[in-house]
Amino acid sequence: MTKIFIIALLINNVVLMRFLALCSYVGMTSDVGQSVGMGFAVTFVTVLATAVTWPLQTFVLAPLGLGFLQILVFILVIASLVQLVEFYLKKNVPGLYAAMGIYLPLITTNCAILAVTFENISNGYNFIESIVYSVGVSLGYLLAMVLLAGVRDRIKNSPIPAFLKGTPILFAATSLIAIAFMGFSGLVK
Amino acid sequence: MMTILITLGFSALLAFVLGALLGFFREKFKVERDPLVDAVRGALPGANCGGCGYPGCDGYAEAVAARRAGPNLCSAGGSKTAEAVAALVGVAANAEDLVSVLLCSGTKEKALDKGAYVGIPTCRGAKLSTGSTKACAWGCQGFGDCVAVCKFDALAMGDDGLPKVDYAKCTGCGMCAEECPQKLFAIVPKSRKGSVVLCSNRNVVKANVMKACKAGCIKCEACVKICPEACIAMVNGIPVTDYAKCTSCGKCVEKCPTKCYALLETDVMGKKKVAVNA
Amino acid sequence: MAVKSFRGGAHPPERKDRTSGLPIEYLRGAKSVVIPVNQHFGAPLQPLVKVGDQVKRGQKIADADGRMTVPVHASVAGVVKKIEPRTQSNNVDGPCIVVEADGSDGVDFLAPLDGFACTKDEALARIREAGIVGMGGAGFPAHVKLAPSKPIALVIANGAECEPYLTIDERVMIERPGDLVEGVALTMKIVGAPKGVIAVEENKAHAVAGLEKAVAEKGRGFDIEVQLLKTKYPQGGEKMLISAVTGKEVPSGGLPMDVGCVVQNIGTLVAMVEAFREGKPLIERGLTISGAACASPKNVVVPIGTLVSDLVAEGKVEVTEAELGRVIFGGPMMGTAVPHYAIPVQKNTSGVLLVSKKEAEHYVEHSCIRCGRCMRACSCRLSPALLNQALVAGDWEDAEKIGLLDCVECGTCSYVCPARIQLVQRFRVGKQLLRAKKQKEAQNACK
Amino acid sequence: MKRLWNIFKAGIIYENPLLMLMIGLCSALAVTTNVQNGVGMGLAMTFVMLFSEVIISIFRKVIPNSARMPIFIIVIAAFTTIIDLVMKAYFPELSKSMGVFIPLIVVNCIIMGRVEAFASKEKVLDCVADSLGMGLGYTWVLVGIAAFRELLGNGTVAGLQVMPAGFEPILFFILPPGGFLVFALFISLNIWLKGRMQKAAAKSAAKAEEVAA
Amino acid sequence: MPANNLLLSSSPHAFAPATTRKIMLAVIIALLPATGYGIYLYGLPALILVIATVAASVASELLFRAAIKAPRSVGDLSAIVTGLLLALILPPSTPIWMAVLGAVFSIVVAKEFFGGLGANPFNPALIGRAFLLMSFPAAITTWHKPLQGIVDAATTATPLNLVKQGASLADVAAQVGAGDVGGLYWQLFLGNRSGSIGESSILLVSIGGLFLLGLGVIQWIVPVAVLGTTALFSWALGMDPLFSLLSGGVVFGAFFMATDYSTSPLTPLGKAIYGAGIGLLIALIRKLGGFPEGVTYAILVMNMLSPFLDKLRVKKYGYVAPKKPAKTAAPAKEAAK
Amino acid sequence: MMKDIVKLGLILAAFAAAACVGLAFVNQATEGQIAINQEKQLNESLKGLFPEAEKFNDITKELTLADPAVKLEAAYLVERGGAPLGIAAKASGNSYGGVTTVLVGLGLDRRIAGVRVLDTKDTPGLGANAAVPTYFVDKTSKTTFPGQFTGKALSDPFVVKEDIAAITASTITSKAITKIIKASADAAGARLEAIAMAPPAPADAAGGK
Repeated sequence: MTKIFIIALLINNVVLMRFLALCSYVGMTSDVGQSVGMGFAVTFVTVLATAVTWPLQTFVLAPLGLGFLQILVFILVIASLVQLVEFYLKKNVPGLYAAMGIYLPLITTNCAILAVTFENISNGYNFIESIVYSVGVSLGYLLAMVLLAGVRDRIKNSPIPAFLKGTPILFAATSLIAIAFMGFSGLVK
Repeated sequence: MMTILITLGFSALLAFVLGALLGFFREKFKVERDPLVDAVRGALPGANCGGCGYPGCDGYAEAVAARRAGPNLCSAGGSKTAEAVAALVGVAANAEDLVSVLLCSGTKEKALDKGAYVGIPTCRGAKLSTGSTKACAWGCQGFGDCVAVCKFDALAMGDDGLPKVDYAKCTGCGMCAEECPQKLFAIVPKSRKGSVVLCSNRNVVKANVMKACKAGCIKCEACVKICPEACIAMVNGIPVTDYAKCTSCGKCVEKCPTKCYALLETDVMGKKKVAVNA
Repeated sequence: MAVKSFRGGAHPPERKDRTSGLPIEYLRGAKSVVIPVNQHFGAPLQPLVKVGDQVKRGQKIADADGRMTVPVHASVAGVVKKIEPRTQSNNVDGPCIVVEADGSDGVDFLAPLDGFACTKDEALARIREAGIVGMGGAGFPAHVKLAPSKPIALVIANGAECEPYLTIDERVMIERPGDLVEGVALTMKIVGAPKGVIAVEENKAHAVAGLEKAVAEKGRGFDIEVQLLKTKYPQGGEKMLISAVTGKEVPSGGLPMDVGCVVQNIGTLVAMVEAFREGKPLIERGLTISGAACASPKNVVVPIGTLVSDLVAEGKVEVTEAELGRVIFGGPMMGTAVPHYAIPVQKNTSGVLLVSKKEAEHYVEHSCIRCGRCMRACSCRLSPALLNQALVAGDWEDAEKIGLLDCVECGTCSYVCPARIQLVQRFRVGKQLLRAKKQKEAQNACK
Repeated sequence: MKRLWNIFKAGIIYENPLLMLMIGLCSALAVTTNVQNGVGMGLAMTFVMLFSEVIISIFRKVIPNSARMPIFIIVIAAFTTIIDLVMKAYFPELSKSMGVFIPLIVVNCIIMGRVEAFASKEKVLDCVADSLGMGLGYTWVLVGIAAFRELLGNGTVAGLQVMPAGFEPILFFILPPGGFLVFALFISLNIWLKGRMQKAAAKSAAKAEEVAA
Repeated sequence: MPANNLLLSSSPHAFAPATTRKIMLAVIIALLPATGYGIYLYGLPALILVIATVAASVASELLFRAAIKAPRSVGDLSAIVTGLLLALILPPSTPIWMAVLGAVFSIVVAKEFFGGLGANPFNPALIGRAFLLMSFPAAITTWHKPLQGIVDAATTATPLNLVKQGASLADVAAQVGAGDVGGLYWQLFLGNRSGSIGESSILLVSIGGLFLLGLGVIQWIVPVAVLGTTALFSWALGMDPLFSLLSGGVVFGAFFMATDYSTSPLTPLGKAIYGAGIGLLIALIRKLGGFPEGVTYAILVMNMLSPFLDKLRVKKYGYVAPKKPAKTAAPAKEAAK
Repeated sequence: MMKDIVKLGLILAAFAAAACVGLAFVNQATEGQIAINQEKQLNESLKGLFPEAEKFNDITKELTLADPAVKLEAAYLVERGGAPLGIAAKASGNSYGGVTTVLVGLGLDRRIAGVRVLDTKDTPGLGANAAVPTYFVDKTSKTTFPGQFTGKALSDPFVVKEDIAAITASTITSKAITKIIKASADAAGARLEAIAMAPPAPADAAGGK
């Protein structure tokens, strides 16, 4: 269990090693607070999505032989889930909504979440393992977001060469963060 | 065949649930908000990719409607979306177009430096630690704080050490006027005609002005005397034109011994290209 | 005696040896003076004389109503020749009254007053009428400082004189310890402080014996102590001095009185004593004239408004013109570089440095290498490197959080910076802009 | 015809989804360790985009505004599933090496963006041009990045040995950090080119103005 | 009489003698003993490697800055420092072209891309080494016995490699011909062992480090924190703490890499946490990770955290805890009235 | 209001139903091919181990692995003409960069008939060389890393850097894969024991080579 978690969090980091969720990674890291909010929102929805999609696959789609509807059903479920959560938070937990809810619309198209729900199935994880995996992946996402936000904060006034300003330097920075993350490889055997 | 039947049943169920949810949401989501937000939101692709730096299309639409964000940040939608959004939020045209005019002619050659300034290359920094890097305490410092603050790319430092206004781009927003530590910019209607003195030196001692700058107003009041309409008066040591009376005859411009007089419509706004290259 | 100090700071080369042994020269024979109308921190004054008027030495020539104003007096007897804008030692052109000495010897001092016998209000009124301001730097009206709204436990005489080159305070401590001690006692009397401290940096330890003797002889029984401090810049900063002497820190945005202290400059104390004893307004002051381009460095007392260029023309100060690279009014760490030396000595001019081209060497700003020297040296324990970064980025919120408004502009960070970044200048601009911004916001909030 | 050509061209260069719009990045980096994957991914994307746009465009008048998002998702998901199944059936190797990234086409911002911004408003033929342009624009960048990474990281292009035998592959380039860096360089190259083009345009415009004056 | 040739500057008008260039020069001097010893151990190939790496660093900085039309900056000597550091943490047998490639990567990607000296968020030399390790894993993990020349016959494993493969300290001692474990410690301290060019002599590296400490170029917090926590966590994870310090590049990293101005936190508390994090990661990677040595990655990982550690600022002079909103709200209301 | 919701629901339902049914058809069309692919893939790799095999019986449930760190994916009893040839086991375990899957064949002689590294997430150029057919641990005999196991007896020590040559600079990968091979071969051996199949005459033993 710890292994699944550490591998998902550090060794096979969803952003840095697996290139998932890059859109929001670039878009939402201009500020550390923002990246933390986004990260926790993703964590929340990923776990929720896993908790819904895993039983759906195991108890509905697979027995009915509807495995081919996986993509369609999962994306619809996640999209509806996000809407539902957004609505619920807005109405009942306005404090949390203010902190997290504004990031929810972005999450529908966050490929990390969809990828996690697919991988839970294809890796053959049981329910608990799936939850652990989804927490690991999404905290890995949060970690990568926060680290890039830190680097961005650090370089925001640097005399970066004109041709690298903007997105290129973010990816160059990500490259170096990924190099540092290579150090975690093999940490869990 | 069985699979297809199951599929049909399943999809019908799915669609029903979705439809119900959707209707439910629509009903519950009736939150009062700026119709402009909805309009902008409608023009956006709805990909919710976050590429704009705002949390989702809704967040961006709100920012645009509140004028906190420009219309061109949606990368998913591309130029078409940008145009549509820009059209929606298009800032209402000013009743009168304004432009910014620099009231200083103290070019590098004409205005003497007071000393060799070393320090941060901004007008404000220079003024704070030296009073003025120029011998003239009112003159343009020439570090281009105004250029840096202009959002419309309408200002550029000329080779002569003075900023040049591109009147095709200037919107008269007044940012430069606010930023300039010497308060050298006047915001005037673009349609204004008449004479203006391109100097802000208020030193009453003629000799001091002459020592400091060859293009300074030396308070000779020749303009006041020559004006056939009697529309020029000295205010706080600087001649001021009454545009209600000024006929733009140009006599004051001709008479001015230090050539710091100019006509707004020709000398200032009319020669933008020449000025930049000069 | 325990040697005290504050946290942070730096040790710029002192260069005091050129003048520290030279007695004060009294150069009172100015032929003409240019007296700036506004020499204090506060509301502007109106001239009380007009061109052509005859004035006496000590005659009030400019004043205004209002708490934060201090009158200005003629420092020579003669005729008002001009009232016009002239460059002042802060590099700004301001109205100045030019008085030409006519050889007459008219004196118009106030009546002597016993500061220890009169009421507090009388004393404060006298201090204001005598035109006394803080003579160390900003020129803060002394009568305002001596009327604090909080109880004062300690009066500190600022004998740190931490700026390189300057030795005038040291000379005053050696030559006039009695007047100085009397000034401390007088201040204690006015603010009702039970204790006084004369704080002296170690490099002036030779003045201590004289001071202690004076305390015994002229202290009138007041509890006055002489305290040695480690030689370190900016020990003479009010806040640093308080924390060095008392260990307490002036709260952010607060004043010395918030920790029960009043800090007075040596020159101010002596001027106060003269204002009571002789009724003599603040019409002359002591200063150090030094720098490598000055062939005759000296400690002098001159009438306020004396042009340094006049001193040079009269041969009282020798300048090696070919060598001259920079003229500084004040010390090298916090003074102002001026474009020439035809500038009058003001109430707050503690020195004029005629710096040689070699000393005036300046450097190009390089990029920050994040060595952290500025943070270790900062006397306010701010993070100049991060503050600079925030200012360059225009991140006002962060700048305020780091403590932009707490910066005392002592210049230590710029001094130690190996990349020669103009930290202090940027902070000065930043403070100005941030204050303006806050004012604007406050206005908007009121609306 | 010219109009269609312009729409097509826009996607390839001026509004290239990866380089200019910088969306749909995830798959672009993940699958570009070799050229085959790049081609496969690019074509799969083009397929899904083409059919989704066409279908949406056909039905654009009957899709109610408030239900458009779920419908778009359904359509895109359907075509993604189709390409996923087809690839599993006929290109098992390719399908395996791209793994989860084929199903993830469904959340690719490019498709969603184009469907919403273009297909829901424009005619079918325009949509064909647009989707092909966007798809090819996506594909060529993918192949370009893949070729670069494969060449330096493995010494081959599309599986063929290109570098001399003595060449020691620089593994960095096929590892994740290399992917990020190569992509950064591609975007910067593009920004640089764009800057130069703008400068040239401005210069010629200025010249024209001068002549006119 | 305005003479307009005088300098008008903002105060202060004086500067301390230390300049960027002098600081970099001090680092170079501090590295010389270790460099010299490395060349003594591995001969001409090591010398050539050092020269090639330094030359490549300087040349790439010059060329890159010329290409982007930025002001020239090699005068600050920082490129030499980067090149030298990179050479010293590479195995002596590294092919020259690889080392040059690594140097170019260090300078161009890790440093100049981010705006040059002081702006780089990651230690350039370490990025260069990680890049090479990643790209050419076999070449960068081939070690040679000291004093036997760079020949195939002299390849060996470093003491850390041996331990990672399960050898006991006594085995290692036998392998390097040090007799007992005590002899091993002494031999490691003096530096007669296989490893990167500049890291092996703890004695000479420490002399360099103490030289920098004495000059005030570096502060003691980071080296002490790194060395202390490495020993502590090594011990906690069941490794020999003294051996952990003496083997590999811990001391070199603690003095020369972890103290890099640009990539380490500025504040004392930040520095302490940063150093402790490095020590913890070194021990973890050595014990559990995929590499026998973890200094490079430990420092790189902590580099990422230094923007956050910078927030742990010292309380400023006269700091007053922010007042509660209720208190400030009341006067505001009064003012509004 | 209600009517609106119903209308929306109907349109959605129409799209969903159309899409799903369409998918069902595509699925039916491809299902067979995908199954064939998977079987073909398995057959190919199994045949690589046992070239003369004709039939593979799934006996996954009958094998138990002693090492909990290694997970058995599948196991087959390989037969030819009704007579068993050996057992093929597909097992996975953690390696350097993640899960590595290996297919191991064990002949009746209790010797390894062959090894295939099916999937690895280890570092390309290093650990991943285990699955590269052109990477040789012994360059002279052109033996690949999995190739060197062929012919090894169960009784051999299976210790990396002793009787097993490691992949350069990838000792961890080498050890991890060796562990998976050893564990699955042991389980297969035990199963052969259990179904009481005596090793045939030594003359046939070379068949796996």
